[in-house]
Amino acid sequence: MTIDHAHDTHHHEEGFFKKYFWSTDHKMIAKQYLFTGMFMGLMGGFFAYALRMQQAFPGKTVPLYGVVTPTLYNALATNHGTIMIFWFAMPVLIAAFGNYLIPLMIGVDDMVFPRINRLSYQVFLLSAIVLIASFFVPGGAFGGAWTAYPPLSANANYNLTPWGASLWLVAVALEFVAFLLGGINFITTFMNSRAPGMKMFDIPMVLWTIIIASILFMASVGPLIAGAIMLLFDQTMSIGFFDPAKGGDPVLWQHLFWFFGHPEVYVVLLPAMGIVAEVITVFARKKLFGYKTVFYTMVGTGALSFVVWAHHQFIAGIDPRMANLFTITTVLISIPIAEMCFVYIATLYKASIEFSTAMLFALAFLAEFFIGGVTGIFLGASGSDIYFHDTYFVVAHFHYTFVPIAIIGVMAGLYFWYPKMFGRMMDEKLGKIHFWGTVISFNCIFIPLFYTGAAGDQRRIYNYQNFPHTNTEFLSDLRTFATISMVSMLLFQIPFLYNFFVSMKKGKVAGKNPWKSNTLEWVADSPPPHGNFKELPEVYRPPYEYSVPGRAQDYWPQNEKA
Amino acid sequence: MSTAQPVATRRSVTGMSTGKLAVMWVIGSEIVIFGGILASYIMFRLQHDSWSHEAAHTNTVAGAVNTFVLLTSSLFIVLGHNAAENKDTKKAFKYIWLTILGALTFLVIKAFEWSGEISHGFTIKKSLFWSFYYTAAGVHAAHVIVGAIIMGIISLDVRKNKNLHRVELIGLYWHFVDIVWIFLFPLLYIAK
Amino acid sequence: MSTEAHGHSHAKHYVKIWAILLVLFLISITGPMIGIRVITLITAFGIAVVKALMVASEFMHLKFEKKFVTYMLLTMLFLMFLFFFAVAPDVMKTSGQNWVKIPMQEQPAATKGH
Amino acid sequence: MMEQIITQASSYAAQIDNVIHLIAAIVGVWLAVAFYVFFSFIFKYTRKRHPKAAYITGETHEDGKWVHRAHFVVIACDVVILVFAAMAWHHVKQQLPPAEATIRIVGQQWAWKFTDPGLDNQLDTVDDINTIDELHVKVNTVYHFKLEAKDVLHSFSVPVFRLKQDAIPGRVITGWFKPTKTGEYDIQCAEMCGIGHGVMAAKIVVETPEAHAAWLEQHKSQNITQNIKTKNLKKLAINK
Repeated sequence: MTIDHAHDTHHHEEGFFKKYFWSTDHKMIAKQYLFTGMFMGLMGGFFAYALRMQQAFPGKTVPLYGVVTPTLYNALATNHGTIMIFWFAMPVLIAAFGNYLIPLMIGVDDMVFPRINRLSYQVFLLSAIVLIASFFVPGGAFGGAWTAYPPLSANANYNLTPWGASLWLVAVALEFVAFLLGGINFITTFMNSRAPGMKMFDIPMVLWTIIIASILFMASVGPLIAGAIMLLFDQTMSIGFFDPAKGGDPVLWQHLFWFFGHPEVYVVLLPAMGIVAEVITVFARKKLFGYKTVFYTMVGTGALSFVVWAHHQFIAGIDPRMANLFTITTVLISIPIAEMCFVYIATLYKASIEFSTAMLFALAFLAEFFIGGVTGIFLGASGSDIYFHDTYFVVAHFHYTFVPIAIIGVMAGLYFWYPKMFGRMMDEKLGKIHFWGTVISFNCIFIPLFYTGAAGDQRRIYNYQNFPHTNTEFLSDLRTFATISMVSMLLFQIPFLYNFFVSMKKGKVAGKNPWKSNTLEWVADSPPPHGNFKELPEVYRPPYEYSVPGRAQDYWPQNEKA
Repeated sequence: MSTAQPVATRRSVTGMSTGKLAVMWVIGSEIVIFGGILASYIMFRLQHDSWSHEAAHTNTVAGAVNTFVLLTSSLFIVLGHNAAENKDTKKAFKYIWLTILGALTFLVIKAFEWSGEISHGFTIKKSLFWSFYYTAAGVHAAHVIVGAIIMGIISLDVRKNKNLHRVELIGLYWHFVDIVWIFLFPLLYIAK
Repeated sequence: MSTEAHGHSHAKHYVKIWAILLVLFLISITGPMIGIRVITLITAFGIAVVKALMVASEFMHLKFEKKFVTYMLLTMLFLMFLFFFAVAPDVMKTSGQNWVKIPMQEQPAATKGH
Repeated sequence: MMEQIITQASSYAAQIDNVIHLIAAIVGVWLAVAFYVFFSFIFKYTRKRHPKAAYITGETHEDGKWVHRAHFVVIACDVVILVFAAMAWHHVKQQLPPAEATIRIVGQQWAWKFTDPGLDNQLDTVDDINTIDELHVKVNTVYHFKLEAKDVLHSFSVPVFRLKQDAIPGRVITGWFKPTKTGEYDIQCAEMCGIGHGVMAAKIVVETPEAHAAWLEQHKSQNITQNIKTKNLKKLAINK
């Protein structure tokens, strides 16, 4: 499934299998994660397509899919969410960019544990296979929402997908194991193997974000692994951990899940913020505004993300007094996020912006994320969440955060590091088409859904005609418009995929440092050979020394002495 | 594919060996996993006073002996690590295998204990206490098994006088498994 | 590579620690036999905490390791206490503001070919 | 603004809408400011118009002043939002005004079962009236509801009342509402509860006291306890 592409010629030749499937080179493992993540992302996108077609044209046969029955609708919604977060956003944002950039940007030849790194991808691939297998088992794929709330997820009499539910859970647990293995590898390499001279504040922001994300993931996934074990016992041996009849408590699972759930969304947000920081500083030719402020804000966001989780459960039966506590912490976490946005805007002040495709995506990330962050306040404030909870307003909010993170931010990173990964430049014209097509379509999908959500559209309803108040002409027109924009957004990914695969062979050859950037990965060749650097670089200055007064060039690579 | 260790492993910016740093993070992630199970158990345990009657059926003697066995195996592995540090590979090898013996003793005692309880009808489905009892002790036993297997693999290298630093790494993991049991024992057996 | 002194005196130190842990263990066994609940709690759990700290600082050398390791492990532990005290009001109590738990009758067991 | 999107038919609907309006206003201002500054920088400092970028570390007190001042204003706005949100939350979810009538709502896989106290206004008496997927209430009367679920999680949601409360098996959750507008409105399930989640549509009929009394009279004898599962599979079949 890995597509053949430019292979590094000048190092001793390995067999095809050894090089592409059994490699311990961090760059190859990064590409494996990237391609698997993109493949699963397309599958998740296809599920969203079928899901939205059923909403816009209820009951009709969906081209390329067939009739969406209530069971299939739930399975589509559940697995769209699960795949997009666990098998698209995390692998691409943390594993692919992390694996590729950490060794290169700290000036070292590979991760500290290459074989564990390979093992983490293999466990991840196994988890993807187990999840796909869960679609073809008797009873079909699991349909109890990606949050898998028991008793629905725990008792096959209720979810009617006995095999699907357990396989889904095993797949998610395997994915956690893969990211624990990967995370430990990232953190240890980051802490111990930095280039000589690279002090704490000389590290590029994208690495800090990926490491903080890995630590957040590791510290928050534990209780959910315990919860997954308990839920698996409930499913397979009908134990009563979450069954009130046997003394268990369904609310315990909600807490176990969301204690992980909310740090998880910051686990995917922070790397995207880091990628955008790199891209913006390079194409604005300007120092990142307040590196220390951004660093402490990221750490603050990470720490606060552990005390906000119950805002997902305001009306889910927790004690109302707890909601007061969590609404305060939730609205408080908007401060560090707001700080990050201010700092990124301040970086553009007196800049000299070049609108390359990567920069366009980075700027679009900021613009879209403002809306995503701002609509979160409606849901963080307990008063307004009473109405908005589990409506399409919530869906529109978290797509305004997830799509900028997992699609727009990732595209900024791909267009930016593609020359380094494949040695050739991507075509800018196709990039601009892909950019405008994606961003405009994306807004046309979710702005209407904010409205339908406010009008009372509940989540995961497979046919709104059953509810008189949401069966109005205007609302179904909005849903149809959103679906058409979604189809157009999917179609606009074709120029990207064409550009991505064709440029590997036909793109303009990129030198070592096409964007004239400072960080260490641009010191190595494009694509870097095994072992990355001829001699490992040393670091003499922070990463964002652009447009330093009194210098001829407007950039100053970290490894240059003078 | 050069089998030589990457340069990355030879650097130690934090002043700590990479292996030990990694094992510390593994222990960190294990704390939150066991923490999740035990926190849930304690919540239910404090809610139901009736559970102390059910806990009365647990075999405290077996639990106590197992605590002693794990404690002693913890001593053996730290003596093994001490021997490995003094490059005394023969003694290190001996202590590793004494630790593995301790692990096996622990598992044998647990097997007898569980089969006794199950034969008396206290299965995992009997009540929520027993579900937590088998889940918590089961996950811990799984960690004992994994630890013993890794110790066996490391002992092969130790005999060939290679990778002696790994004895300390598996020792750290083993002490953590012992600490978890130190808390599991009173929680499951004693709180009557 | 570790900072403390080499040589055999070290092995004796560990055996001494082991002996102390054994004594503490015996106390934590006999304590609960007395049957008074508060003594049981102190001996069983108090000593368990002391033993855990000793194993961590002595056997795991946390005393000599870099400080950030201990801080990291304590942070993970703190997260578990945070989780416990935030979730206990819902799971542990049988009633709260405007809600009360009610006994449920047995649901039909999950009948499926697993 | 929310009034135009969806009618307000309960006593606290206006309060919740006002919290939404307050947040929308504050957040709208911030969004406008952010976008204005953001786009003005993008258009002013392009490579053509401003070829040489400045070198601003952002570490000095002078640079930080801009960000920190905005920082404190955000904190102030947050506090205002928190106060109003907490007041709405307290009013709707925490305190219960004295009930003039109490109903029982049971959510189960794929239907809502309502128990009206009947003429004696006492629950669990012989004259209670059970209805499925149709709840009749008197206008301008404070109702307490005892919400529970029989099998999985459900969520009793009446959008026009701005009322939403999850039903959890093993718990009885008490809430209240006071209808202020007569009419027929939707009841939806707002928590994934299996394949029939989409068909759990029910109707709440807000009537004048006289109409309600007539309805009570008419339903006195009939006690609808028909098997819910069969009824719903028919509904599902239609929509499959």
